[in-house]
Amino acid sequence: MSGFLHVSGADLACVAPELVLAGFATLILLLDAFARPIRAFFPYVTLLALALANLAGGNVSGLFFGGAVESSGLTRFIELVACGAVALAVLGGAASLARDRRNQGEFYALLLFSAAGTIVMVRGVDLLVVFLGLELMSLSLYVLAAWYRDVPAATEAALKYFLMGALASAFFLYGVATLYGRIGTTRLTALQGFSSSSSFVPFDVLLGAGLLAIVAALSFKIALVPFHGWAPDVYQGMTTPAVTFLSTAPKAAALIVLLRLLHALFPAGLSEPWRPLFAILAAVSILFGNVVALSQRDLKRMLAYSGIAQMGYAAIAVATFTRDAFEGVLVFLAGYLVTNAAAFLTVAGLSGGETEPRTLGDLAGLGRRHPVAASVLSLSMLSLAGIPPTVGFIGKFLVFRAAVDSGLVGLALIGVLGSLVSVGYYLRVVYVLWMKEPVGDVTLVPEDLLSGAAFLLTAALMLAWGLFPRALLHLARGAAITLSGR
Amino acid sequence: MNQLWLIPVLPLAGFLLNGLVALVASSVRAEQESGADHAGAPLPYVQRLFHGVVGVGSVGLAAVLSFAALVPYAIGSLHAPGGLAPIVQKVYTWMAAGDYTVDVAFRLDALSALMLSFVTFVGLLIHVYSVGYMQKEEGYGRYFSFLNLFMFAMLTLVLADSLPLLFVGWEGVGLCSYLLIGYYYDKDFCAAAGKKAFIANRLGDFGMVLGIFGVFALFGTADFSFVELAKRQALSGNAPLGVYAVCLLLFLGACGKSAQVPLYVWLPDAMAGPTPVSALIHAATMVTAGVYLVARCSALFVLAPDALTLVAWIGAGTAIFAATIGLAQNDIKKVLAYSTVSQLGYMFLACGVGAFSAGMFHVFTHAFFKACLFLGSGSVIMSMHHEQDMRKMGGLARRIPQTFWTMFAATLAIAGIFPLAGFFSKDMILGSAAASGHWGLYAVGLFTAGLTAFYMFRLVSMTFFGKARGDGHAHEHAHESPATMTVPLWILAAFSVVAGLLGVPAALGGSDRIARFLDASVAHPEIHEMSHVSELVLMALSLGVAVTGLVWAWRWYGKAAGPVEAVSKQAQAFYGKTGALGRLVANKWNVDEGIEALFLAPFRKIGTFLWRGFDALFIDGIANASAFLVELLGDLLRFFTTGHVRNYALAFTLGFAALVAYVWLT
Amino acid sequence: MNLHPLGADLLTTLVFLPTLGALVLAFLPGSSKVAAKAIALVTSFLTFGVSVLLYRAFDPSIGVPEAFAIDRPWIPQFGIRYQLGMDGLSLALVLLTTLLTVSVLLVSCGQEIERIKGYLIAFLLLETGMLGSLVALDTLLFYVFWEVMLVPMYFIIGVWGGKRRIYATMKFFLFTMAGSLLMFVAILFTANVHLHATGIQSFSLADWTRAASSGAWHLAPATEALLFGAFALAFLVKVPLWPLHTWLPDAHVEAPTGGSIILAGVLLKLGTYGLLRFAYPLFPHAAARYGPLLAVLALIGIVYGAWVAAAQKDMKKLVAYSSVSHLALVVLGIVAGTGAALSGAIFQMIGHGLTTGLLFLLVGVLYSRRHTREMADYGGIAARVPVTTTLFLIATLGSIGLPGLNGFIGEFLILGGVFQVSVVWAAVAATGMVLGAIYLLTLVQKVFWGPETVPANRTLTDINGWELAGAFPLVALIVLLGVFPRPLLTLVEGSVYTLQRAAVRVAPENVRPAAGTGLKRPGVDERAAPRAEAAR
Amino acid sequence: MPAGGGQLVVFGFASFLALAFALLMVVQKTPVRSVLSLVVTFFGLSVLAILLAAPFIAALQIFVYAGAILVLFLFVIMLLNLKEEAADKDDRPVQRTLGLLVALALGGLLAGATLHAPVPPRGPRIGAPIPMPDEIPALGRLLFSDYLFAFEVLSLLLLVAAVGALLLSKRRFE
Amino acid sequence: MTGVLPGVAPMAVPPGAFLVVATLLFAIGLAGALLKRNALSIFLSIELMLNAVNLLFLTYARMRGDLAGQMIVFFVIAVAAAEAAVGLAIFVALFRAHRTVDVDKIALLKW
Repeated sequence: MSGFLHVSGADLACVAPELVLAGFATLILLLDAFARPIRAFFPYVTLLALALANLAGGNVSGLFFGGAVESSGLTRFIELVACGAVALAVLGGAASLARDRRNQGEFYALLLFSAAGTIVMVRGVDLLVVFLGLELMSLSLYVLAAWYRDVPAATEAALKYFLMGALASAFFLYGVATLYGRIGTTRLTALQGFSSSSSFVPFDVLLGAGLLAIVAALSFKIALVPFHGWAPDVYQGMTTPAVTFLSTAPKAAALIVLLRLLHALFPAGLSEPWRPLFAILAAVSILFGNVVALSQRDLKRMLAYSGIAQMGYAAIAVATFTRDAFEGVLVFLAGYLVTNAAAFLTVAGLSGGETEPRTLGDLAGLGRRHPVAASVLSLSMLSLAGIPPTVGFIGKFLVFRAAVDSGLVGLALIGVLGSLVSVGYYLRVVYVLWMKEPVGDVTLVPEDLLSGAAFLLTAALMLAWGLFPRALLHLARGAAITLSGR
Repeated sequence: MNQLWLIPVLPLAGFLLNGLVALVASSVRAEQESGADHAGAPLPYVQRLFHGVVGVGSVGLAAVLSFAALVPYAIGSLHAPGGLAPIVQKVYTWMAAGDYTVDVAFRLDALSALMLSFVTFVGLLIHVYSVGYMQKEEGYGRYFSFLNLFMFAMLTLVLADSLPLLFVGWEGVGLCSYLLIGYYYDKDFCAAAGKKAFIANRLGDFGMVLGIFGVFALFGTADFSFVELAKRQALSGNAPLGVYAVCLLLFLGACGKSAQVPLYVWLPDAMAGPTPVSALIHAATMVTAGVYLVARCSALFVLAPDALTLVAWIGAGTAIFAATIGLAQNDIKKVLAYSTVSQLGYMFLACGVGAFSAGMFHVFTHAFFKACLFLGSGSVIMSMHHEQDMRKMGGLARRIPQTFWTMFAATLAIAGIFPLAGFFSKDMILGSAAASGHWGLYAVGLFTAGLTAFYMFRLVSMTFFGKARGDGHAHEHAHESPATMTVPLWILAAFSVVAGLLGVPAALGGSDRIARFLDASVAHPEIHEMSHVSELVLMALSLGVAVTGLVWAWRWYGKAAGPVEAVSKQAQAFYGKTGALGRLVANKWNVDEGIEALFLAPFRKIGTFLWRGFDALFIDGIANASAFLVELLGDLLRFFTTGHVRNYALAFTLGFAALVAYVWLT
Repeated sequence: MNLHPLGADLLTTLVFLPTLGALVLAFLPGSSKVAAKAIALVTSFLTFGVSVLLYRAFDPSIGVPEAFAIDRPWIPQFGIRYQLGMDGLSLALVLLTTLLTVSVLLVSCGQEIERIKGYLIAFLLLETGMLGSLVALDTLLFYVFWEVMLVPMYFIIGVWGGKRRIYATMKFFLFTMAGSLLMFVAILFTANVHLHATGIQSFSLADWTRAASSGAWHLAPATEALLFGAFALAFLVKVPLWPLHTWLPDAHVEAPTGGSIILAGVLLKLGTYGLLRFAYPLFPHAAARYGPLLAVLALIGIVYGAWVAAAQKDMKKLVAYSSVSHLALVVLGIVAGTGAALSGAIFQMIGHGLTTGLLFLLVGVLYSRRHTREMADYGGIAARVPVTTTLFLIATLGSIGLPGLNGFIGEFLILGGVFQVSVVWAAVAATGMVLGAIYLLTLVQKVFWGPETVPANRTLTDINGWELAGAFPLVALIVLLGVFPRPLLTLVEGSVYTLQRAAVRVAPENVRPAAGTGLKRPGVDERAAPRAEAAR
Repeated sequence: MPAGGGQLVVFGFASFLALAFALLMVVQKTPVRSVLSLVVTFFGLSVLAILLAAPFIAALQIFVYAGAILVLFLFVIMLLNLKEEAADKDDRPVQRTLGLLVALALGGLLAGATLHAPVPPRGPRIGAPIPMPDEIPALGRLLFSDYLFAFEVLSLLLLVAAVGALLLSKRRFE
Repeated sequence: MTGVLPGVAPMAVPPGAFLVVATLLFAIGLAGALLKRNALSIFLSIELMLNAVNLLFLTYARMRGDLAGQMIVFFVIAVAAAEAAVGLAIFVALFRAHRTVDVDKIALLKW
């Protein structure tokens, strides 16, 4: 119990990244209100904010604010992921937003807030803080979903995302309440104590239901079958730069929180009903996502379903629940961030603005006109398919390896089967890019400096992490240790 | 002469030289003719000269070398008791892997010396003959390069010291016959005939290869030292069954190469090639390789008597079978072809009864008179402006006397008239057949001798006697061939007269040199000697049969006169006398048709079925179907995303409920 | 053990030189075709040069792939190493690969190809993939290269292919992927087994083989069978063994000339290479138990492939099916496992690469002029294209195993080796000789001989300089290897001996004192002989 | 605060009120009525809150929920002048039945589970003990010590909400 | 769950009763969320669910004599307010774009 209104410098250092992000977000809001002409610079301001946030992070470690939040390898990881996601979203999206005259400051502010929320979510050791982070992240995203609020599709996406999100929040809270009632605390650290301590609560149905309520809520964020319904619609209706963020960082955060909670409850590893349960979730998501993605022609919907499948792979790690698995899934998530962002870069650049759907056909012959963009997109498709030497392969390798090592060979086989199916639609994109004659003249918005940088950055990361994964693995191992306590 | 390898390599060099020049020339010509019609104009004189010189020269040198090698050896071994030891020269190790080590080594012993002698000699003559015969051909250079390649392969075959190396020559000659039969590649039937020849040979080689491995397995080596091992019955683990199998497999190879039933079918078609080729490859040398192989492995064959008997009967069967077909052919070269098949049958008959030296002797004599006959027929055909149908000939004796006389001599020789070459060799075969107590084989052989005499004299009569038939024009311009062709004819004719004297039997006061000479290198199972009297009786008998054949043919065809119809009426008469059998014979017993119907057609049908049916429908069916099903599943499942947020909420809740239920129930 | 003063990184150079070239091409400004071709050619020649250097420096007495070894940590967290090395087997295939790439690039210089820059880049990357998988000794590294190969080939077929190229390339990709993904799981599983058995986390082939041959893994027969199955499947799809072969004809027919050459010349061989390098040494018991099954499939494949080939009307399809038949023979040799059979199998891998590569090259020459592969559209063109005809004939004869050409050596040794194991197998396999003659000679007859029926062929032009330059080395080798096969045989005998030793415990009768194969050389004996004795 | 028996009565009445009007809210077709019936439910809830020794929360319940949020709802409903839901029958029988079933099932299951669950052990206590009758100072202290960070995050949350609401309800872009 | 934890002031009404009421309210809210067609009504139902959860928190807090529960409820109410603001704004925008807030009529994005 920390003192009244007592905040130490360490406390601030711990949450410095959030402070920086929130501060800059507010700054941008003010600038947008009073110095509209400099809108063109908001992307750069945002990037600056992200850079500073990263510099500010990771200087202290341990529990702060009276044990409500922590700073650790894990938070370091999510800081990088969240900021990276925003960065890529901004880099890739600035041009198209400017073209549509939708580059108001709020966009960047909300992205930054959302990133802050994402970080808080993982930083929170108290489930209440986690919930608040979750809400901060979600609220911003609800608004961003309706960014093109005059476009019916956008508002519909916002509606669906919002209603489902609210429902999920209710379930989340129900779960927290139950945990609180049965165990008496909302602190993960304290939970960790409970199962070992003499006052062990027999894991009755109520507690199980409570935990499951939280699992359901988080699975909704992660978009695992059957909690995935919103994803395709929202991806399709939401403005692409925002999707770039939505499809990566929040999922990562939710997954990490899930792992933390489970590890707090089952430090000795998942017990009987839980492991198969997550295995089933993973398997269903992998198969459903891949199979349905196969029948999609709208790029963003396809990517949504592919995302569902990808998160299924990540869920394998939840079922495996060893340190290697944690490590693997973190690498997988980092890779997924870069790869997915790379995919959305081109999609965002496609002409037609947010009012038109982006279909596979729009890519026809892009390989001739924009070889760089097409190459990067192809690369990201290969990475998503898990073909070496891309980071996608490394991620899958680590996850599968962990699964096989802990005897989940069947799950690995299902995953493999899924990737075989996935090759079908990932390569279809490549085929359209390079081997199909263009129908209309679909072009990208002029590749400005930012998006060019984004293309090169993502490509470089996909390959570099695929060829020399040591650094990434090091980061992930640091985070995994926080997660598994070992 | 300690450089045996030079003998085959010289023609090889010739082949490379001729081949490259011919290739360059033809590609230049192709450039010029691009788009235009393809005019088969003869080559410029200089190039022709080059090819001729290189072609003939290389073979000539090889011949000189080989005689320089074999004459001393022959004389030496005739005087040395038990003959000289074979000369073996290793050049380099060809391949060595696992238990298989094969050297490139050449061997000169009685057997190969005998072969060498007539292969190089006849080969040289035919090269010379070709210079004249092919001069108007566009493919002159190609022709000579192939011919040289053939000489290389044949000499390798003869001189090889191991079965694998022999197999190199074996397949090499097969290739050359393929190429040379298909020499007129722009004619469909030539190309087809060449392919047929190669494939039939391959069928034999299938057995040959396995046989070679069998020898490896039996003796641990496949160079001809295994013959000695076999003589000493030094099998690694006495395996009679293995021996039978190996013998039969090797004999299968021999059948393919030497056109024995049932693999003989390719030889008649092989006549599609230029006539000198038929003479050299398909009469004198290559086709006798099978006999050579059996003789070479005789020590092995005698370990499997039953196998030998089979060989004998196959030979006899082929002999009479082919002879019957020969009776009714009207294409002059076809007659000779079938006669060749029949004569080869004789040779195997000889081997089969254990008289390997007799078989080789017949190979030797046959080379001369059959080569002579073919070259003669070539001369006839050329004078008739490429007319091969005997029904359109007749009365050519006066037009082309040299050709006539040489061919007439050869005919008598092959018919086995005393004292020409054929008489002695054939008599030696029949004699040993009788001596070995195979009276059935003897009878067949005897009857075949009669048939031979008949169809050969039929050929001569229809071609040279009587009045000219067909269009007079051809006859007006029928003229004798140039010296490059007639000289070889005369030489060969001479040899067909005297070659037999090498093997005058003791009964006639001779000393049967050939047998003694070969004894060194072929096995000779115990055949109890017959009394000279009975030998003489048998000779008289066979002579009588031959003469009968001649007379008969003369009675039917000798006075053949008048236009084509008359003769064809005579042919009809022949059929009338022989009835349906005759027609069947004239149709070559419908063997080709049978093969087509029984094997080739089903082969093609099944192949197509496997492709369109099994591959395309079944395997790809499964693959494509599964892909399609997954797509379909996707198209169905996507409708779970109804677009109605309430459904999503419901799914969410149901999912939650399901999870709870799962945890509750477990 | 690094044998030679030549830098330890020679292999790295070998593998990544083509990538370097590809990068240079990729960033080459402008669209100067000449410059692109020049760069690609130079790169491939340099790579070939490196491989020749390796050959010169190689000591054939080495039976295990440790020549020019490189061993560095790659992902140390999981014991994955950047481990390269060579033995005769891989060296032979490396030489083949670099040579064929040179030919392909030469040919492509002589023909009109659109978007040639990408074409060249794809081939260079492909070369890296192939070389990498040939020298990689860490199973995961191998898998990486193995998969990397797929992508450029996917593009080559998909972008520069024929009418049904998309179907073909997807089929190729999915068939191969299906196999290799299973292998991927198997690799992970094996690594886990190794970890539990030895406590060492390693993907290194050397460690695995040692453990496997010392029986340290204590695998249950069923498990070993499954693992072997997964590995074998991945490789047999690539080979391809009946009934997994149906992707090959499509891929071949649709692929551009260069693609077909590389596909038939190298990619298929990687399947058999994988069998020899991984599947057999790692799971000898299962290999021995299921050998007969493989043999039966191989025998079916030999006859079946040839038989279907005889029914083809499309030149490329015919050659493709002939590959099915020939590779099945190679697999049979591997299964037989005797010294001769193995040497023959390896020899045949090289030989088939040369002959079939040449065949596809020449078909490509015709195709580039007439844009049809139907035999019926040709006929009687021998007089128009004498040189092409001659080369084609040589390739054909080499392919049907005419003595004196390379095809015979491989066939002869394989059949001989198989004969020692089972006469029946040998007999059935030998029918391939006959059938081969049937369909290939039919091909020659229909295309080059007979009367000139199609008027369009009257303007057919003969093979041009570039193409000839690409074809010549192949022809030369076809003849040379036929007449002097020893260098190649000695190059691989060390590997062969090792392979036999790996199989000794399973089938002792398969190993006889290799007569006169020069294995008495101390280099091998000191390492091999004692164990071989112990095994008996 | 009434004694034990009285408490029971109050509890019964309040909870009945809450449940009944909650049901009413669900079955109501007109949004306005739904909102109003929810107001009643909230009053009931605040009474229960008082019974649970949380008068401050009870007050909040009235002020924030009934007072602010629901009024906001009403305002929006008026703004969009939503009549009662379209007269046509609900065209989604599956959704209806399944939804009803799963809601009932879950309700029953969870309620049952709650009843059967044993009283948990004390376990760790994170907050301060509840001082009765006046807990507000304690709450305040807690809010600005342990929950300080949460409080800050909450402020951000409200800022975002404000910005978002402003943004979304603006008609034009500039 | 009947009764409070040891060392906590006893309750006249067994906490179990409160919990059941809360759970039922949660279920009712859920039913509303699933059955209503008007976006606002759905959101309204969800608000009810939140309140049910609040009641749970309060009850548990009382059972344990632990103030944290009430603290959490305080936050939840605030969050609910924030959500309401954003949500209603979204509905307004939605209505402007679609002229309806009937979720069954809004399905441009599907499959």
